[in-house]
Amino acid sequence: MKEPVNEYRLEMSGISKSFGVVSVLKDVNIKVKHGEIHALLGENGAGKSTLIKILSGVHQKDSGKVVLDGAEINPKNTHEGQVLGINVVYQELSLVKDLSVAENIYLHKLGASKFWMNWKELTKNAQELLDSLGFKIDATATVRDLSIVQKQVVEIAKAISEDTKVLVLDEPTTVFDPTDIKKLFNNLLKLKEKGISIIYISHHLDEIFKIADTITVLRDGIDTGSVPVSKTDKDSVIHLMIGRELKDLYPVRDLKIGEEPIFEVKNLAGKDCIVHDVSFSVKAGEVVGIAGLGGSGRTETAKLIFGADKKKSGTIFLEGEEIKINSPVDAAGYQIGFVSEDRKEEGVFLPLSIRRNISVTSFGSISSKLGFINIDSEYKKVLGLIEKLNIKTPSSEVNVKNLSGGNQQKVALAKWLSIDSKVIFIDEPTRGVDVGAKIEIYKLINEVAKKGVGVVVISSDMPEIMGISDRILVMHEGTFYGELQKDQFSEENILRYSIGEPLK
Amino acid sequence: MALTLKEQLSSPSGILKFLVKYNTVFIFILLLIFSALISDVFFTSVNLSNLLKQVSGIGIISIGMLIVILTGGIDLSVGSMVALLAVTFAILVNLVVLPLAILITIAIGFGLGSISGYLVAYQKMAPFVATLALMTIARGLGFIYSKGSPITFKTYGGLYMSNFANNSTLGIPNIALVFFIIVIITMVMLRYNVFGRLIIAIGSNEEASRLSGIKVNKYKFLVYAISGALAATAAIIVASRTNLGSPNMGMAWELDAIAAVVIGGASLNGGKGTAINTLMGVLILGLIGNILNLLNVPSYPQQVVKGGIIIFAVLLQRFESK
Amino acid sequence: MALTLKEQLSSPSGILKFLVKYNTVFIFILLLIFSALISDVFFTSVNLSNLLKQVSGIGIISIGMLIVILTGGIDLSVGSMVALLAVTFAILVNLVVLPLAILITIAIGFGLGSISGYLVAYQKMAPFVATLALMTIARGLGFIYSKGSPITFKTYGGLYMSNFANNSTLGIPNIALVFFIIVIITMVMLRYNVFGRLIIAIGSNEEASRLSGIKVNKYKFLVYAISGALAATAAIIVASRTNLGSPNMGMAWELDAIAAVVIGGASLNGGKGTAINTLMGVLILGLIGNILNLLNVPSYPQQVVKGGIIIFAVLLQRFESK
Amino acid sequence: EEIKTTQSSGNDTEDSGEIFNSKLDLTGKKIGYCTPSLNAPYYQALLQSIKSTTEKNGMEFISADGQNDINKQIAAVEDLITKGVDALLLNPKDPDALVGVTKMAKAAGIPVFILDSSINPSADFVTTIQSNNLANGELAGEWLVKKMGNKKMNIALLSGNAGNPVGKKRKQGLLQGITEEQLRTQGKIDLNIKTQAYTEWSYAGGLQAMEDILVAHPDINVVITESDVCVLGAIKAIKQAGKTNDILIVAGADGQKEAIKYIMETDFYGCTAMNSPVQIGKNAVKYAIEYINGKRDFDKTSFTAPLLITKANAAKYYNPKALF
Ligand SMILES: Nc1ncnc2c1ncn2[C@@H]1O[C@H](COP(=O)(O)OP(=O)(O)OP(=O)(O)O)[C@@H](O)[C@H]1O
Ligand SMILES: Nc1ncnc2c1ncn2[C@@H]1O[C@H](COP(=O)(O)OP(=O)(O)OP(=O)(O)O)[C@@H](O)[C@H]1O
Ligand SMILES: O[C@@H]1[C@H](O)[C@H](O)CO[C@H]1O
Ligand SMILES: [Mg+2]
Ligand SMILES: [Mg+2]
Repeated sequence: MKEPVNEYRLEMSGISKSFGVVSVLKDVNIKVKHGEIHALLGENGAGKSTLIKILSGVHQKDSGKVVLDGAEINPKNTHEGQVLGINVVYQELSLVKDLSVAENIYLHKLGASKFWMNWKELTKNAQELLDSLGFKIDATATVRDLSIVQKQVVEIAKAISEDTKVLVLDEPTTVFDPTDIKKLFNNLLKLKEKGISIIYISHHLDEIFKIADTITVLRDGIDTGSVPVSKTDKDSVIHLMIGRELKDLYPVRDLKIGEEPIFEVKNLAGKDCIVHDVSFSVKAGEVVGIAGLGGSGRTETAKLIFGADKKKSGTIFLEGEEIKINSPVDAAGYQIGFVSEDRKEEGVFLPLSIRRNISVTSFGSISSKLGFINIDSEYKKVLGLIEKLNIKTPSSEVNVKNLSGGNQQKVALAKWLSIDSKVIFIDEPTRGVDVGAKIEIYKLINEVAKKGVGVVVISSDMPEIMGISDRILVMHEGTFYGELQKDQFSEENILRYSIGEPLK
Repeated sequence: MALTLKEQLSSPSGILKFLVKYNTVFIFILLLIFSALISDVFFTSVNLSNLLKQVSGIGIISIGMLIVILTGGIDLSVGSMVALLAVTFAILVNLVVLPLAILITIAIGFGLGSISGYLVAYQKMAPFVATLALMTIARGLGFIYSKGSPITFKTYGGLYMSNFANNSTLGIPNIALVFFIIVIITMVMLRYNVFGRLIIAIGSNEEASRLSGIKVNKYKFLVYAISGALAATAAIIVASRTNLGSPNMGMAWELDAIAAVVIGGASLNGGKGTAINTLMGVLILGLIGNILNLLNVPSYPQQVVKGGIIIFAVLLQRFESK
Repeated sequence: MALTLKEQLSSPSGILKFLVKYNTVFIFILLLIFSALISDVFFTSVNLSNLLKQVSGIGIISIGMLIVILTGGIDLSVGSMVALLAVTFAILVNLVVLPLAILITIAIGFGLGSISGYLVAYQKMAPFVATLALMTIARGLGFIYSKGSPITFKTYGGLYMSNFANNSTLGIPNIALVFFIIVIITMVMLRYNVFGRLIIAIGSNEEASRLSGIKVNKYKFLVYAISGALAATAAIIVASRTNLGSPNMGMAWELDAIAAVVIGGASLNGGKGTAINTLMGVLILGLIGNILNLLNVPSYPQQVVKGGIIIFAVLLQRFESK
Repeated sequence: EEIKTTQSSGNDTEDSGEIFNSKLDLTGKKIGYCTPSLNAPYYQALLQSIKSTTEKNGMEFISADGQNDINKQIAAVEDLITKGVDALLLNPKDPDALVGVTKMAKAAGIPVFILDSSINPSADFVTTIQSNNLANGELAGEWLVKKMGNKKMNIALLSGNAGNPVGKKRKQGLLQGITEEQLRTQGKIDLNIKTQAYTEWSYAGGLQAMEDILVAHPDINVVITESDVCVLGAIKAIKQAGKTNDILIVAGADGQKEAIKYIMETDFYGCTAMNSPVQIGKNAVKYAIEYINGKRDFDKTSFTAPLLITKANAAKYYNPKALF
């Protein structure tokens, strides 16, 4: 490796940015060395993604300076950023669904390339790249047909397909299970060895302490300085982020769980998916966790139950009586709720305001017989939830697409957690949510359970699922391989069941 | 923290937002002023009342088109429906008492719209194809039932409707009042009624709506049925204005209606659009035709100028919303 | 790995995929067989060659429509463009040598399409409005240049074109050959050419395409320009078939073209659609008209039946793709 | 060019069939008719007349519709030829564009009769059967000048659709009638057409056009038109403006029953000229039968007689039950 001329590969200094009257970044500084993994942390809405987008050319800064390898740069668009060697995996998936995996990976090259497609070479290179990452994805598949995990992998492959100087990953692991995360980290370490500078954004502090060299914390658009990972610990980072100590991340589960199952599924199987022989029950007030590896069928199980996908067989009981669910409408009619893991496509209404998003599931309580909405009640309810979930926004009328990722997730949750349900399925409840807000969400889940609701939480986040569940079901290849009681909770046990092995 | 509507309006950025949201209103006012300046007869009450009468029919179907477009669909059948339903109304008005004739016509409109709605919502047909098929079918039926000739109103009920359609109340043509009432109901519905909220939600993210337990199919079905009922209302109005129902009515009106909705800033992808802006779109299109007629622009160049003004108006709108 | 057609067909799930992807082909074959059974003159070479001649003009603009729709746009101007460009070609063929007349006509088509392209790509106008404006303008210009009357071919060049347009090569009408060549070029382009892949990318996710450094505006501009050039080609063909250019040509063809593309399974949201399926859409629509004429169905009921068959064909397609 | 004229009989009866002499047995013979569109009552009436006459005479009737599109009409004729007919009656949407298919018909051994509209003389056809649009227009124009005398005329012209050749002929006729009569009786031409508007041959189109005209040109006192249909809707606007006493309507065609009724009952609808679809249809079938029977010496044009309908003779041509 050639000895670098400048100490820092990248220096961003005095960066400020406002959207209209909202000031998002104020005089932010960050410096990244060659071959460094630099963690960028902060609460939801602190300005992390915005800073990255300025670096890559999506947004233009209002003031400040960006220096790459000693030369000032000003990318006007992401293409210019790419040419300069800045590649980003954005927080929101942005793939072209009607093209193949291979084309997506090399999309930026297609734009610049000659006349004819070289399908053979394109596919070969893409497949080699994907294989080298250790994920099993067919490069000729159409992106539309991939799972969300696979899509995320394609995003990562896309970013490293080019020779890159600075690689930015904005919350790349929110849909990953522990094995996927391990694979990703191995890849990042390889890139680091090659001297590539990596900026890594995540709300999983464990990850950060595993992989990062340096940490920069943003708070309300102001940077609080950078520290080497070795010189700090989790608690002080949290303190920097939210300005206070965090005692217990997971609320104490001291509530009474009902005797009888409120909800029961027997021998469920899906028509066009891997789910088969799924049986389980949830008691009133119980929080049941579903763990498993990516692609094991957790999401599909929830969707089957909710009526979003077609069942092949299976019976469902609610409060002891058999019910038929053929569509989400039926499910909602039985007061069953479902929060999707894919908030952009299935969770929120991006072009609509926060108020209109949240109200969608709860018109019953705020409207008259003829469907006229009591706007005062609506505001009251929505403002209450914004406050309770600490959604960072200037008003309830802001369109959800202008919220930060974590705040969008809170909106998706608010929609379901605010109404009276009997059972609720939450798929990856805290995707992209900061530690502070996670607590609020866990509290809310707890409160909901306290009301006698049966809660089913699907999560790839090990500490999370162990922290909030009363019982964990572990999925393996489309069916539950085993069940863990509270005293059996451990990462090892979950992983063993996940890969289809008995406990030691 | 969150502001109420009033607070939002009173802040400077609130006014800006208001301007952006209703910029079509300003384009319309601009065109209005311009028209008044270049033609001395434009701003006479007779002409303004003519203008209102001329746009009411298309205006009413544009509102139906708006709610269909809000769900992300499209209804190409409305023009032909106007023809078929005008014929239907003319037949009925000569057969049964007026209120019944009106009722049955609107019911038939609702029923025909339901067919499109059924095909789109429950058979998952592309709205363009389903309503195109219905467009052909409705026009064909119109010709069949009328035997190709206009059917004239012959009864007292017909006479009553014809008087109603050509007279004014408080200076505003009655049929324009009907149109305005429909606009106001739609405005209220889209803002304050669950139905309106849900169709906007469906148009902005159908999958999320489905997973929110919204009866997506039911609402998609309903908007086409309502569009059909509004086409019936428009048909009654245009038939009454000419005293007859002809299978040639409403030719290509679907295009005008879509244009009005889109000029009113709605997105054909759904989820975006307001009744007031659609009203403006309707008035802008009507005004362009009217002023060119008043200025005696010959027909061939008139089409060219009309296209030019549409482009100009929409560019202006873009400029304002920047 | 990309499989060849043969490989795809040799695996059972491959066959299923193929069936789903090209289900429009099967609908067409079904209609073909059905038509041959109920009319004894249908499967005569004269009739088949008529059918091909009848659809070639609309077919060519449908291909232009397809590539516009793939980007998520729409081009309402094509019908009027055919009129204006047929007039243009008739004027030119009487003025300059034939190759030059063809070249200039296509160039003008490209230029007019560029105006829509410019408005959509660079001025961010809604495609529906921009091309609607151009539709009006083009029709108006057609009337102005022709003074409202058809312009007849008078020169040897015109005669040559007229012969070309009405004759066949190897049993296939020449103009159908032109159409087929355009279909094949488009097929190849959409699969093996960078331009083709990029317009699919844009229609599928415009924002993501932009973020990947694709010159989105350039490609959006280009598809409208190409659609214009194809409208010119269609205009030359239909003018040559009739020996004249008339401003009344191509009335409402835009609707037929969109219908053909959508019946061919394309999505109006962009990103989805193939040339072969569009070809099928064109043939299906043409065949319906042809067989109804042959079966002596009177005109009014014919429209009703036509609508019914469209619904039926599309439902069948849905059924197959399940 | 020789012109043959038959007497107009008007739109007398609903059932317009009439049996013609034929030496040959006509059963099994097919008459094909291609209409440019069916979007006008006139075309519908014409089709019905041909149909009932054909069937009355024991033949089979086949029709095809050009759907108001030159290319679709060509397709429709091609399909008729494919089906095989013994005579093809063609109402061409365009005088030049349909020339090709007449040749195609000839090659298939099918005689072509042009009706209602005209076709380029280079086409292969037996004869053209139509009303004399030019002469009819002239009669109406003359009548107008006679009626108005020296009074200053401010004229609005309501046309059908842009580029329609039949409309153009009638307009020429009207203007010729006016100017000729002025020259003859006043020795000068005072032609003051203040505006023209297209109505798309529709009631609603006429209504809207007239509303705008009355605003822009309040001094209009004469409306001339290419067809009754263009002005029937406009009357609403005139009534609405309270100008029925100030405006005189003169139509160059068609003798539609609603128009005749106005002529009988009011003073503002001055006259119209007979363009009887019933008569044209009957004649067309009659010529086709003659052709089938071996007659070949047809005149190139067979006009129905020019005929002006005014208050004086309106009652004679009024039939409330007529299709048109
Ligand atoms: N296009 C925009 N218009 C208006 N405000 C915006 C826009 N984009 C971001 N914001 C606001 O800027 C702030 C910072 O957002 P950003 O996405 O950078 O946060 P983040 O730190 O990445 O948060 P998260 O952890 O939730 O992803 C938020 O308050 C957000 O609402
Ligand atoms: N990482 C992966 N590797 C391979 N296949 C996968 C992967 N992720 C998803 N799949 C596919 O998705 C299907 C199950 O997806 P589902 O979304 O239900 O799983 P999950 O357990 O919820 O995982 P996650 O939501 O983390 O993707 C499987 O049939 C599998 O083909
Ligand atoms: O005279 C007729 C009618 O007026 C019709 O409406 C248009 O075409 C003409 O031939
Ligand atoms: Mg972010
Ligand atoms: Mg999942």
